[in-house]
Amino acid sequence: MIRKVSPHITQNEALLFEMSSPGKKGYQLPDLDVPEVDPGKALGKSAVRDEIEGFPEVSEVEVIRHFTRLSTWNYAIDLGMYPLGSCTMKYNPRINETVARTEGLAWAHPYQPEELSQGAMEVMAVLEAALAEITGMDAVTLQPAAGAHGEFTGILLIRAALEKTGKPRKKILCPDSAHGTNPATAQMVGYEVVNIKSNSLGMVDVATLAAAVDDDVAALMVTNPNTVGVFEQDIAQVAEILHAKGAMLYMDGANMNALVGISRPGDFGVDVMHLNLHKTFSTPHGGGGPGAGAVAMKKHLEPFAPFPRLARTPQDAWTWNYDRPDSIGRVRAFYGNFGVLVRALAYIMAHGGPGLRNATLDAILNANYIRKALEPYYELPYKSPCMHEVVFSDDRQAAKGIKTGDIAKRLIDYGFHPYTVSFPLIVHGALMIEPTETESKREIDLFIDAMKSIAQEVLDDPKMVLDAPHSTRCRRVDEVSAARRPVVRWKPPVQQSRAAD
Amino acid sequence: MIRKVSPHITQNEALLFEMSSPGKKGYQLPDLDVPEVDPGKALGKSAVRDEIEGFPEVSEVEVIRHFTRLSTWNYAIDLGMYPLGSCTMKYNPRINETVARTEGLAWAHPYQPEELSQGAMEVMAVLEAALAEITGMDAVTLQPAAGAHGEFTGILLIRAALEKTGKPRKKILCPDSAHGTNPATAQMVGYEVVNIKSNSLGMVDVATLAAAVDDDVAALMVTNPNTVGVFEQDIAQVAEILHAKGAMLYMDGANMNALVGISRPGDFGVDVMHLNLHKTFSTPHGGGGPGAGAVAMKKHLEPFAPFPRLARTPQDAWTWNYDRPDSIGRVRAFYGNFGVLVRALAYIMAHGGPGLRNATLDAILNANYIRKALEPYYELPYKSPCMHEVVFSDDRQAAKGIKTGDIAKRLIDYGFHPYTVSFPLIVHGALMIEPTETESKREIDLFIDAMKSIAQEVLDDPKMVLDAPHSTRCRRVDEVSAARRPVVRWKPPVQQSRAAD
Amino acid sequence: MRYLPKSTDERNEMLATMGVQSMDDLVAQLPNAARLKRPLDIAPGKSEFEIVDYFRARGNDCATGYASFLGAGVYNHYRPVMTDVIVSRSEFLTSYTPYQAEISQGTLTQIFEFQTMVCQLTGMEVANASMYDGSSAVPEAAMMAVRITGRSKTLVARSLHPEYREVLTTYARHQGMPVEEFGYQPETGRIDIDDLAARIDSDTAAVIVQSPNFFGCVERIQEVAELAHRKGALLVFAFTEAVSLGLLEPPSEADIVAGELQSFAISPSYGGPFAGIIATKEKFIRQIPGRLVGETRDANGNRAFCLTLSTREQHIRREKATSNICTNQALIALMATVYLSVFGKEGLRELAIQNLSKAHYLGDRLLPAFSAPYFNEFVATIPDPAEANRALLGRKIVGGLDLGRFYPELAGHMLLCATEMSKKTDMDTVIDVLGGKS
Amino acid sequence: MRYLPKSTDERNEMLATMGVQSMDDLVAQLPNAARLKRPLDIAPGKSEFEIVDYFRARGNDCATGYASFLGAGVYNHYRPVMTDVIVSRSEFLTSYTPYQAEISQGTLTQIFEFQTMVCQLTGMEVANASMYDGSSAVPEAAMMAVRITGRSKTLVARSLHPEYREVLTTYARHQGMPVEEFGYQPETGRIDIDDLAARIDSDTAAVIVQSPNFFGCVERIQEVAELAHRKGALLVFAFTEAVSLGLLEPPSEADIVAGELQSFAISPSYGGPFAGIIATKEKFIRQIPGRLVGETRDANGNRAFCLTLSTREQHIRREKATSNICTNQALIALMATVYLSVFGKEGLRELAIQNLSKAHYLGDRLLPAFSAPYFNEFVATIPDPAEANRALLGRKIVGGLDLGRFYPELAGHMLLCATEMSKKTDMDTVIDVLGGKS
Ligand SMILES: Cc1ncc(COP(=O)(O)O)c(C=O)c1O
Ligand SMILES: Cc1ncc(COP(=O)(O)O)c(C=O)c1O
Repeated sequence: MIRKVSPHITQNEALLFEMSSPGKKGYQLPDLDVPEVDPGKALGKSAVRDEIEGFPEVSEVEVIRHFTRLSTWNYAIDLGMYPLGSCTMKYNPRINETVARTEGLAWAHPYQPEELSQGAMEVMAVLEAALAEITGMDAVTLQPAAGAHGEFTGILLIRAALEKTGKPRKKILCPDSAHGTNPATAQMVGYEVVNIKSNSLGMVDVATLAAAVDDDVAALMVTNPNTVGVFEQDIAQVAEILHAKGAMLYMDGANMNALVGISRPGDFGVDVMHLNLHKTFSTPHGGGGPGAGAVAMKKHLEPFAPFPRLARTPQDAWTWNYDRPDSIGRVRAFYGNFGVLVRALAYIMAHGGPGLRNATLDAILNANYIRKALEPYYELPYKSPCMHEVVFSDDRQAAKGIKTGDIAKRLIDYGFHPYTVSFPLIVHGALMIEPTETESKREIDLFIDAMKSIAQEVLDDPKMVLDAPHSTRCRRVDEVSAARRPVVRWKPPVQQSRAAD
Repeated sequence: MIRKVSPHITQNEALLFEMSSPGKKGYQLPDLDVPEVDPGKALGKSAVRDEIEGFPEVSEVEVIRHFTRLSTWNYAIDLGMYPLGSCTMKYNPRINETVARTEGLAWAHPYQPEELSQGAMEVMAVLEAALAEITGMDAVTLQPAAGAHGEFTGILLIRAALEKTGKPRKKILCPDSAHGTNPATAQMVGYEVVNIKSNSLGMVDVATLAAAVDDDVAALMVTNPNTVGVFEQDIAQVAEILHAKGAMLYMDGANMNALVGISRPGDFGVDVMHLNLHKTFSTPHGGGGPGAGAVAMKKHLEPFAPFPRLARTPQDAWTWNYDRPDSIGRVRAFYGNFGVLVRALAYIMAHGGPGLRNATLDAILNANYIRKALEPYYELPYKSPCMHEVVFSDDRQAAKGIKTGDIAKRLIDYGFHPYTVSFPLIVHGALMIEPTETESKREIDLFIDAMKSIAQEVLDDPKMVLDAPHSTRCRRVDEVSAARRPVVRWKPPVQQSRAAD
Repeated sequence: MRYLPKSTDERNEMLATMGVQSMDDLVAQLPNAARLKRPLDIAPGKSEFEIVDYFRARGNDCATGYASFLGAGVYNHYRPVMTDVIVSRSEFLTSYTPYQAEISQGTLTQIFEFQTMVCQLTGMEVANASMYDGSSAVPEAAMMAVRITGRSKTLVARSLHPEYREVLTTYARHQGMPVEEFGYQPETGRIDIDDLAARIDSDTAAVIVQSPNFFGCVERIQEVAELAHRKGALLVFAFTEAVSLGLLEPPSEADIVAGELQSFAISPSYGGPFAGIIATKEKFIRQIPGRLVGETRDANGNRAFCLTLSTREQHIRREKATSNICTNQALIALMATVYLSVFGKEGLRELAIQNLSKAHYLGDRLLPAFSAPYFNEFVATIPDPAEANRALLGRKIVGGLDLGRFYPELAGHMLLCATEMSKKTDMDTVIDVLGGKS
Repeated sequence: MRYLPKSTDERNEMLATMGVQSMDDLVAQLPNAARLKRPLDIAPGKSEFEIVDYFRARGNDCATGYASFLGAGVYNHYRPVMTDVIVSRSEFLTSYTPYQAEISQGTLTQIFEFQTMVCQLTGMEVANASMYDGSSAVPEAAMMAVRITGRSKTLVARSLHPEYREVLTTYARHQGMPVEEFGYQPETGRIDIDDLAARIDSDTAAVIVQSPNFFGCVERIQEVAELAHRKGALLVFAFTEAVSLGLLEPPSEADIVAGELQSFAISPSYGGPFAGIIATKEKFIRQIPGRLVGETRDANGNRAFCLTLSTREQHIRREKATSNICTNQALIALMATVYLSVFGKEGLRELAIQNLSKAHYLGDRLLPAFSAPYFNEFVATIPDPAEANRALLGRKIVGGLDLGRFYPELAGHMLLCATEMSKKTDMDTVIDVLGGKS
């Protein structure tokens, strides 16, 4: 029985372009207080464009209705559990949004004088210190814009340090369970990617690793807990093997929500890592960003960090230090996704040290509770104890012709966002479930019920699952034909097109 | 065919009390910076309460989900057309919300020194002047909290002025088309209510009125345009008849959206009137308030206005004048629903004089366009040209057993909020439709289609209409049994109740 | 214009369908005499940018950056971010009164929760969906008492908020409801129960007492209730500081509770909009004014909510209605509901204790003029309150209320309020300037 | 803690179901060496009130109440209220990347509109859903050009934003992509096309030109495009001031457009988050990095949208992906979409003309150092920019950018920007302080 949702009407809506009519306006500008300049005269006639063909012309009320209606077609954390594994879809506190809009911060121009930017710089400095403490690392750069950007920065740091010793090396090792951004990043830094097979526990196999590490290996990129939700038991030894050969250990910190307050990468041998502030630190995901990918590093990598770096003046004020001869350079303009950084610090302040630890424990509690409840119904490919997420496979259901993707779609009918589908790749037909700490027992119990119920449907009524979702305004979407002949922009219907005149 | 909405899932949700668990918290207070006082000691043991039984204990994430989920069960102007006659459900500009939260205004304490309140007082003064200009009246009080409160104030003014002449008189006349608040108000001011029958055009009948006005009549309360959407053609004569007998003309300004910029009550003989700022002037209705019921009056009533009144000091600053010996007194504490006043002024500033007039014309255009389109399908009881709203009756449909209330419920399935049902009382089975100016042609055409389609369904498939709505999360609600044995608060289930221990 | 979703083409198309020549022809029906023949004397429309600028400037003409120790019916409490988040949801902000239950269950469910929480806080059995504010809830409660008892007279404590008393006078004047005041004890600040006893008689419908009263003093409600009931009158309990309900014994002995919820996340906003409530005993439910939401079932048998007992209201009862009140404070009541959900059982108590502690820190050093226990407000003897307040303004502090304004007998006294927002450093400044012992 | 929706009872119940003794037992799996054995050295949790207070104080430590004439890649434009209203909708703010199309049509539809508007503005045929920012979009565009042409070299204008050039250097370093700069004409401020012609060769994959360039000068794109195409290279058109697209001829001759949308309702926010875009010709669609939304049908045959061509992305292609980009700037792109909807066709043009007019009011009185037409920024010759800016600060004005910081050859020059937000009175002050003719 579906207990969590009921069908209700939602408004249909055309595209903005389709509701446009010449002369409708959603704006008004103040009267010009200076003489109006003729664009043709100021810029030259040929430099001035004609009107923007097809561009929308709508009123303010149509704008608010348009986006409000569209919004009702989305699922969201504020509506319910969002157990996307690896994504840490936790509650996004609204205080984050409030403080990010603080006038002096939201309207700070990156080039305004440093003496008029001390507040913004202080926020960054405090956040850097907090993240260093949380990760057990020596220094942090806040410049990268997201996790993948952080990986890029981190691998650049490793390369720069190795180059400094005279040899950048050639290869980066990635476990076969790694997220796709890891190999893609390694490639962008000019490294060859070598995949390392995980062992039967889903972990890095020490022997396999030892065999793979040679003088050409720059680093191993490991995710810990890894993408099957398991803490790498041999992580200290892994680090030793690498370090012994002059290679480094990069940690993908996407799963840091399992560790904050209970374990620090800096203490188990990691040289450099990124954090996804939009995951672990609750800045909202926003339908796909903005994020921030802080990179934490050991002392030996700090000289290579992107410039500018925060520093203190003799007068004890903050200043930007551009004099960083060994720096890898900039990975983006200005100083980072500052607005996201403000949100992350607000989150850290709200929890405080002890609170952060409790959050981690609750995240682990939730994942293990789900694991326990669903183990009788879904195949658990790795039996190692899990941390903040649990990965099942669709083995049993696939036998009946139902894949993880079908179960995911059916979960929508039960009122939940699906888990992460088909990742990590080492689990065939993976169901990757990460509840996070911000789900109530009530919500989790409903999730478990839904998953059990679907398992039963697979046996009793497989078509119901195969054709899901049934209760959404839009039925299963054909992704295959979208890719076959991509239409990625609206065009005016041919009969109306001016081009056709 | 239903073109405007599609069914989609919406989250179910328990009551807050039902999701409570001891020790869950949605708050944190700063640490006390003074010694904590023992309540028993400070107040006496018996003055201190036990814990509040049954009071909710939930976390912040549950709070936001709770209210967000509930919100998705509501219809709203931001979702679509809301053609509630007499309610002027127009677009509520978001700038109103922004400016009402301006720090110095939102945090102004009503007793803070006048020299630190000049901005707030200026806002009120500017609004008073604008409303006086719009209504053609001499003075305005902003103290009343809503339309009915404004009526109360207005009738008190009339009574005070008449008492001043030595005779308060005994009766208030109300057309039978009047809104229920009119007679209810008259009663609260100690007047007997005499209902006046409207003529066949839906208007005040001059002869009937003349016959009814005697020395005991204090005033006529007229709505203009009246509740059938018709401008009272004889309004000037109506005023004359009253004035000739020493009685006054009160105007219910609920329908002022039909007049702003094109006709001023002060110019056609009205002595006093209220405005619903939450209708005509776009402050949001908020699910039932807050409103503001400014009262505009002619000079001769101004001495009786509620105190305090805004005045200028010799130093040209604003001051509150409490020295108003003839005042009716206060109708509420402080100065009025100030936050609503700010919003109304923002609206007036956005439109400006010319814009306000254009808005009125568009409102009239929309109503007449609908009238024209639906006249073939629904009975039009009054053929007089209409202003900003049109009233049909269910005569033709009632013949098939379908009432206005059923058509209204069916309209929900078509994606619209119903029109006003069964009001005004002089139209049997009324469908009172007020589109306002902020509906696009597209939206109105969809409404017309829906109404036509329902008219057809009444013929083809009456049960479909009778059982509507079909597509909402909650089917037709049983209002009769709700009233029979009213349950107006949640109580803990008996088996869990402490009282049962 | 940005609020008008039509192009000129569209207008013309519509006019053409209707066979009307021009927009101006639409108002041909207006009698010539009623026509405005000139443009309104209001400046042309302004951009958003200018409007924001204008109100910012007006805001800056008011007190910003001051600490304040004003209470007197309007309190500075922290507003959790959540409240504005929720009331800004279009679905709450831009909906009408929930007459159409099938598409208003959000608002209806929330009001049901609101009514429940008001009952839990006040110890009453039923509560309405809100009133304009506390000051108009009090006279509505008196009118209720008159209807219930069939008597006419109201006795009101002089320690009820002075502006509430003024509103009561206005409401009562033409309804054949004489209102009489009774005094307070000059030592304790509590009501003078002997004075009340002397005045109460067989025509007394209601006795109105506020607690904490205007001076911040906590009244002994049981005592008053006994006296009133002995004489067949109803006790109307009024409150202006709702946070006190988190700590003080609820007025369960009262017959009607009428109060103001401004303390629950509603900004002072120069005096409004706030939200009043009326709560009472189940047996009086049909006499309660304003909207009520009740639980019921939908056609599928599922729990649902709807407006109920509308036969009390003016739409149906017209001149025989319990009140003329119609639109009132739904969105503000929603703010309060969110606030109470955020604070919850423990939070409200902790909040109240913080208020108590802050006020007593200040009170202990300024010596209250009255001896009765107080919650977060108290009266201090200050020779020249106006002068003292001027001095405080110089320190960026808005001081207390000069009581001489409302109580000539209390000239030379100041009403001071401290809440969880009052910082010790500011209180120390007040103590310093007002010559308290630190 | 308020973000944790569990009571102790509930935790214990869950542990009991699992047969686990205590919360600490949950992490028994951690190797001893990896365990943190002390509490984090981070202060205990703070209340909302304190957090708001803290950031307010930090905000006050920054420039508030100043007029600013800084541009240089970050512009002060008015943010319509609507943008925050929309991005604050929970359904947009708290959703993930729209992988599950059936419950993400809101975001998907909006991105499709965004892509369309970017195409309309830039004259390109396809656009992606966003990039981190303009500075990282430019190297991604260069990488695209390298993939498309099979060549390796990038020629970049010295008048491209200096920090963008730095980012390009970082990205290019290890990808076998030599980057070479070409100059600008010291009189006009436009690119030195002869220098470009001299450097371009058969290994040149991309020529990168910004317009208006870092000095505010409008480039002659057609000319550069012809040169590049003649040599078989692609033209990458970069922009930092998106408002200019409302007025300037779109760069339809370019092959790839990479730019920054910060001007579209995105607050300066000390440099981010902003939103970059990449747009290009249809034929290059499979080389575009980042997310793309495409139109398709659902099982009922209705129009629907979904993420598409994900075979370009790292989830599937891993080390062979077009880029490693994953999470980027969806919500910021939504802001821009709302902004563009509000302004629309006429508004964007009027806005651009206001910018042009304001900048020319200032420029006409300060005499630009370069002769090329400019949009809303220009370079003025100011003997001692640092000194001049200090003087302006005293008048509550943040002046222009001292160009010597990035261009040693332009010491003694200042880059000044005026937008629709620049008030004439402030401009007059600038003119006065900088010794312009008024
Ligand atoms: C394990 C892992 N690594 C890296 C990333 C990339 O992070 P981002 O999306 O912030 O670039 C993700 C998130 O998608 C991830 O789950
Ligand atoms: C004609 C008429 N008069 C009076 C009122 C009462 O106004 P309010 O609800 O603001 O008290 C209304 C609105 O409901 C109305 O439509």
